[in-house]
Amino acid sequence: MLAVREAFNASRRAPLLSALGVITIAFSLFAFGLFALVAVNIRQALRGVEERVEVRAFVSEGTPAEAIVAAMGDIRSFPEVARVDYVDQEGALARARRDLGEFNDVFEEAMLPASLDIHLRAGLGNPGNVRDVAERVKSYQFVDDVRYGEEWVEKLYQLRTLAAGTGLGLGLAFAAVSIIIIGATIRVSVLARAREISIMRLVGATDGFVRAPFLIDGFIKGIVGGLLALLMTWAAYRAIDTRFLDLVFFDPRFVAIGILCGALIGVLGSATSVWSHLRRI
Amino acid sequence: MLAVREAFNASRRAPLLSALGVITIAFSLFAFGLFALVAVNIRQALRGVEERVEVRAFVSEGTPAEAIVAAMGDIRSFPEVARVDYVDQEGALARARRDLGEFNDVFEEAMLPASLDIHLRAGLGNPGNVRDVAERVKSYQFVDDVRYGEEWVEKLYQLRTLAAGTGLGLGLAFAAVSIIIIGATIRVSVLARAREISIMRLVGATDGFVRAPFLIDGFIKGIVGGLLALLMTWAAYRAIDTRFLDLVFFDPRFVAIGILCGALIGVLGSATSVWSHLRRI
Amino acid sequence: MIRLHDVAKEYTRTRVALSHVTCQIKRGEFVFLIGPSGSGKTTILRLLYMEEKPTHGDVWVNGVHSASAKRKEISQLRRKLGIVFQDFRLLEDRTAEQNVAFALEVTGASAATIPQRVTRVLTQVGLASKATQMPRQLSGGEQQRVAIARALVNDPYFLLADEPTGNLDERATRGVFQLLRDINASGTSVIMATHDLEMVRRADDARTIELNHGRVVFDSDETPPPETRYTPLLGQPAIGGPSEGNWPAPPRGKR
Amino acid sequence: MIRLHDVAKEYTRTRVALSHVTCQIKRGEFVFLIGPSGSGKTTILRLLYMEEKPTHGDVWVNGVHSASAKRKEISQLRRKLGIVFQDFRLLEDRTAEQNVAFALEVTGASAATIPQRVTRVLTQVGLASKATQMPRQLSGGEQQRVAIARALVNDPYFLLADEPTGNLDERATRGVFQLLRDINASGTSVIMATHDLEMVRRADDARTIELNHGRVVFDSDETPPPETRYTPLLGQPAIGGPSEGNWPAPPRGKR
Ligand SMILES: Nc1ncnc2c1ncn2[C@@H]1O[C@H](COP(=O)(O)OP(=O)(O)OP(=O)(O)O)[C@@H](O)[C@H]1O
Ligand SMILES: Nc1ncnc2c1ncn2[C@@H]1O[C@H](COP(=O)(O)OP(=O)(O)OP(=O)(O)O)[C@@H](O)[C@H]1O
Ligand SMILES: [Mg+2]
Ligand SMILES: [Mg+2]
Repeated sequence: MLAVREAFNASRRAPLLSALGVITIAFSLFAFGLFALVAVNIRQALRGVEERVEVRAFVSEGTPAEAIVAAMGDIRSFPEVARVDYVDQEGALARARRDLGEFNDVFEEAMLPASLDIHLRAGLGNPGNVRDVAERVKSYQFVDDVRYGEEWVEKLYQLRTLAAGTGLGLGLAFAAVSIIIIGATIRVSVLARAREISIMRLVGATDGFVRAPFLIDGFIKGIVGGLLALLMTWAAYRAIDTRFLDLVFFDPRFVAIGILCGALIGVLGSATSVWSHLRRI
Repeated sequence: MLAVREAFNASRRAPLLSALGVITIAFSLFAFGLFALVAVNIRQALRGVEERVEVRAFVSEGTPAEAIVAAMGDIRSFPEVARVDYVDQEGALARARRDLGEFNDVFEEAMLPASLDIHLRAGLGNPGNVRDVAERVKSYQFVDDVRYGEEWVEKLYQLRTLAAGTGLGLGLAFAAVSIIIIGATIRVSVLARAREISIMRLVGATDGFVRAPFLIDGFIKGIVGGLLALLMTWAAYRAIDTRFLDLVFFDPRFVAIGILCGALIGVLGSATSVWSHLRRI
Repeated sequence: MIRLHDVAKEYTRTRVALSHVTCQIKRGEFVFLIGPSGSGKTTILRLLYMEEKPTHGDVWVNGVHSASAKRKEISQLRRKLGIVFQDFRLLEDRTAEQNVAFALEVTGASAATIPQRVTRVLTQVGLASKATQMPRQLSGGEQQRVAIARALVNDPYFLLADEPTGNLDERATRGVFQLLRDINASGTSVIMATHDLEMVRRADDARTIELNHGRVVFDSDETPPPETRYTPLLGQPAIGGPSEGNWPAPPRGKR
Repeated sequence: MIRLHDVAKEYTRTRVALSHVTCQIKRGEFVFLIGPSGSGKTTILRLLYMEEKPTHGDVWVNGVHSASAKRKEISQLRRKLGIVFQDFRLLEDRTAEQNVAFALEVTGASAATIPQRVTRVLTQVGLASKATQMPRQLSGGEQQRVAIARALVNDPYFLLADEPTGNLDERATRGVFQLLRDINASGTSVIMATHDLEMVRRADDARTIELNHGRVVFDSDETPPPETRYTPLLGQPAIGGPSEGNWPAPPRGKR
């Protein structure tokens, strides 16, 4: 009770320092949030692309329907395979027209072959698996040719790995910088109150009594900073999302964890700063 | 001289606050730099796409070469037009195969028409111009049809506008936040030295005498912060660039301006803080 | 009970603030600590409230031993002390009454009784009308009296007062002195560092310890005084006496 | 030349620190400012070095007029003053000698002569051996002497000293007083607020101005004293006189 009152008093007495602390936490988490948002959306986009990793087996003209149905059953039972679709000649033509608008006219004369389109399970679309499935499908007699964009799959996989790695690296760097700044901010606010703290100790205040208001203060600032960062990140998301890109936002659990991180940063920053200061007086 | 010595002394006496100031400037400019890097590269990418905005006029079979050459001369003189290429039937087939790898086989049977590919000047590829050029080209007798991906051009243009707007908005927001943080940091360091400043005034120091070390201090911190930010941005660029994306970095003039901005932020932040503080004592 | 045994305090190798100080102060005593500027008076008091530890020797205060005291114990000890600092050390961002109340809050005193105890002690030092002013809105003497009030408010076992009347006029000085006598009469030990030799001469029943260059050169409780060849300050006329060089020599450090 | 004309200073509506103060101090005078704690001595000095402006009336110091002085002029003025603050106001992050040197640096004194002038004045106050210590490594009296040295170092036209001997023992007090007499003899006006009535009584050739509740109640240069019905402090026995209530009444504010 007394400590909470003291915490509020301290903030009221040094509004500027308090604001600086909150802004720093908010800003750091915001920068972090923006990058997380980009990362989440790249992952989302890659997942969309990855879902489209498919092996297309062209079927000879005149293959009996039973053979194809049987093969589809077989293929469906491969552990890596999520779905198998049969696309007949008209379907192929329609799709070609849709995909390649500019060359619309070209396809009227052409007869595209029918195909089996095999979608792999999300997460199992790595190059090895794809090649594997392609080999096995090729062994069917009625399959003329198998296409799966060899290099493209390799590239995509590489991209995903690198994106994840880079994202993690950048994220950690940002987190580290945030914690340095926040630590320094709190350190400064402790130093600004160093005289007060030493006087408190001299008239008999225990370390706990001195520390409590700082911890509560840090906690409140962390929460407020976290909420501000959430607000800013959400505003940025809204600004981009509705206009021209389809983005996903964090799910609520992630948001809650983010705000708790803010609180944790606030409390830990305060605790270590006050702690190390008290050790020295 | 005295002021420079004082500036260094002040930093030495409060190493933590100084480090905080430098880190804040560096961090802010780094965040700014990252976004600028993304913006520059999006712009670069869009420029690549924009360069591909072309109007394709399909030429009737059997048109005499002189008519085509004359028309090309005409079209080249349109103010919006950058380049006109003639693509004959074999060229069209080769291009189609290259662009549409998966449908390789399809084109063997098809005969693609020859065309005039008209590239517009960079910056003049807006939907109105494109439509205009298309209309004019259509009036040649030997032109069967004109394609220019109506909706696609519109979309691209919209995208560019929105990307530029959003980038500018985000950039300004970041700059504002940076300046707030930097201002607050310097404000804190002035407050931390408030007693010293008031004593200096009391023993006869003029405002200028008190202010000079702060300004020099701010300038140095700004430069150092700017250099650090450049280093971090460059590291981020290298980390991404070599691995899997072809990025462009800022050109040297932009870098110089960035560092000067750091110095300016440092000096202005110091000046305003000290100024407003001196007004009040 | 306060006990110092062969205490030395060196701030740095060459800055010897105290050496070979041995003495004992019983509960209920009234002790003056005198000596020229820089002789170590403040240093002795800082050892007693354990802001500093001796570089040699031992200090016991109310059962707490300097060498083994934990931070918690030191806090507990200080709550039983009343301290008037030479430079006041008021909390700059609190009013006079909040400063005094703070010394009660840290002891966990019941919140209900605090305001009335604070008001009583501020009235005793003549500052009731300035209770809500901030330290920097008070004159030097007023700040000093807030510091005195803070030291008195928790009815301490020991009162350590470092030059508590340096910024007070004669009438206020008499008032503070009377207050210290009163609190001493009710059982509190008072240890007061002062330059006001008039006051010391007047209170002839009090014990006087004189320091010079960090050594005890006179203790009215001991006969003969530790360094018999030194002419104690108290023996000299107050002012206008023979001028034997205006300034004390710098303390001799171990070289 | 210092001239105050009908000066009043109200910190807030109800806190009247000075009222109706009129006086004039000529070049070369030695003036004691006395009066009980909170009577306005520091406030008068703050008006003279223009840290505060009067809420009513006018102050002229060395040609600078309180009502129209620009910041630059105030800085210029302060370089010609030597000020000893009641709370010392030393720069915490500089050594004793750097503190003293700073007062010379702001005047643009040639860098070559500074060290030697600083050493001389520190020797005068008996602190040559502590020149490189930080303020918080000095005893109260030593800090006070650094403050005095800083005020003396630039050979000021006027020396404003607020209780410059409050933390000094009698011998050091005599030393400082002698220094002030010497500098006064060389032409500097000295205005010294003090509680040390012994010193005032001893220097019977100096002028004495006594304040009470913010008014001038006695001025040894004027006869009869402005408020004739007041018994001046100087007339009373120094200590042990009849106890007419220990504390001065709080100043009457306008309600
Ligand atoms: N933190 C410190 N570091 C180095 N030397 C110090 C420190 N504190 C005090 N001293 C030195 O120790 C000596 C004794 O100081 P102390 O404060 O005990 O004197 P004092 O008797 O209280 O003097 P005064 O009457 O002037 O207050 C002085 O010479 C002083 O310079
Ligand atoms: N900044 C301020 N705000 C409000 N009141 C103030 C302020 N400064 C001083 N006072 C009041 O003005 C009165 C005169 O103060 P001043 O400091 O001039 O007294 P003084 O004569 O120097 O006393 P002392 O001998 O105790 O130093 C005091 O009652 C004080 O409380
Ligand atoms: Mg002392
Ligand atoms: Mg005063």
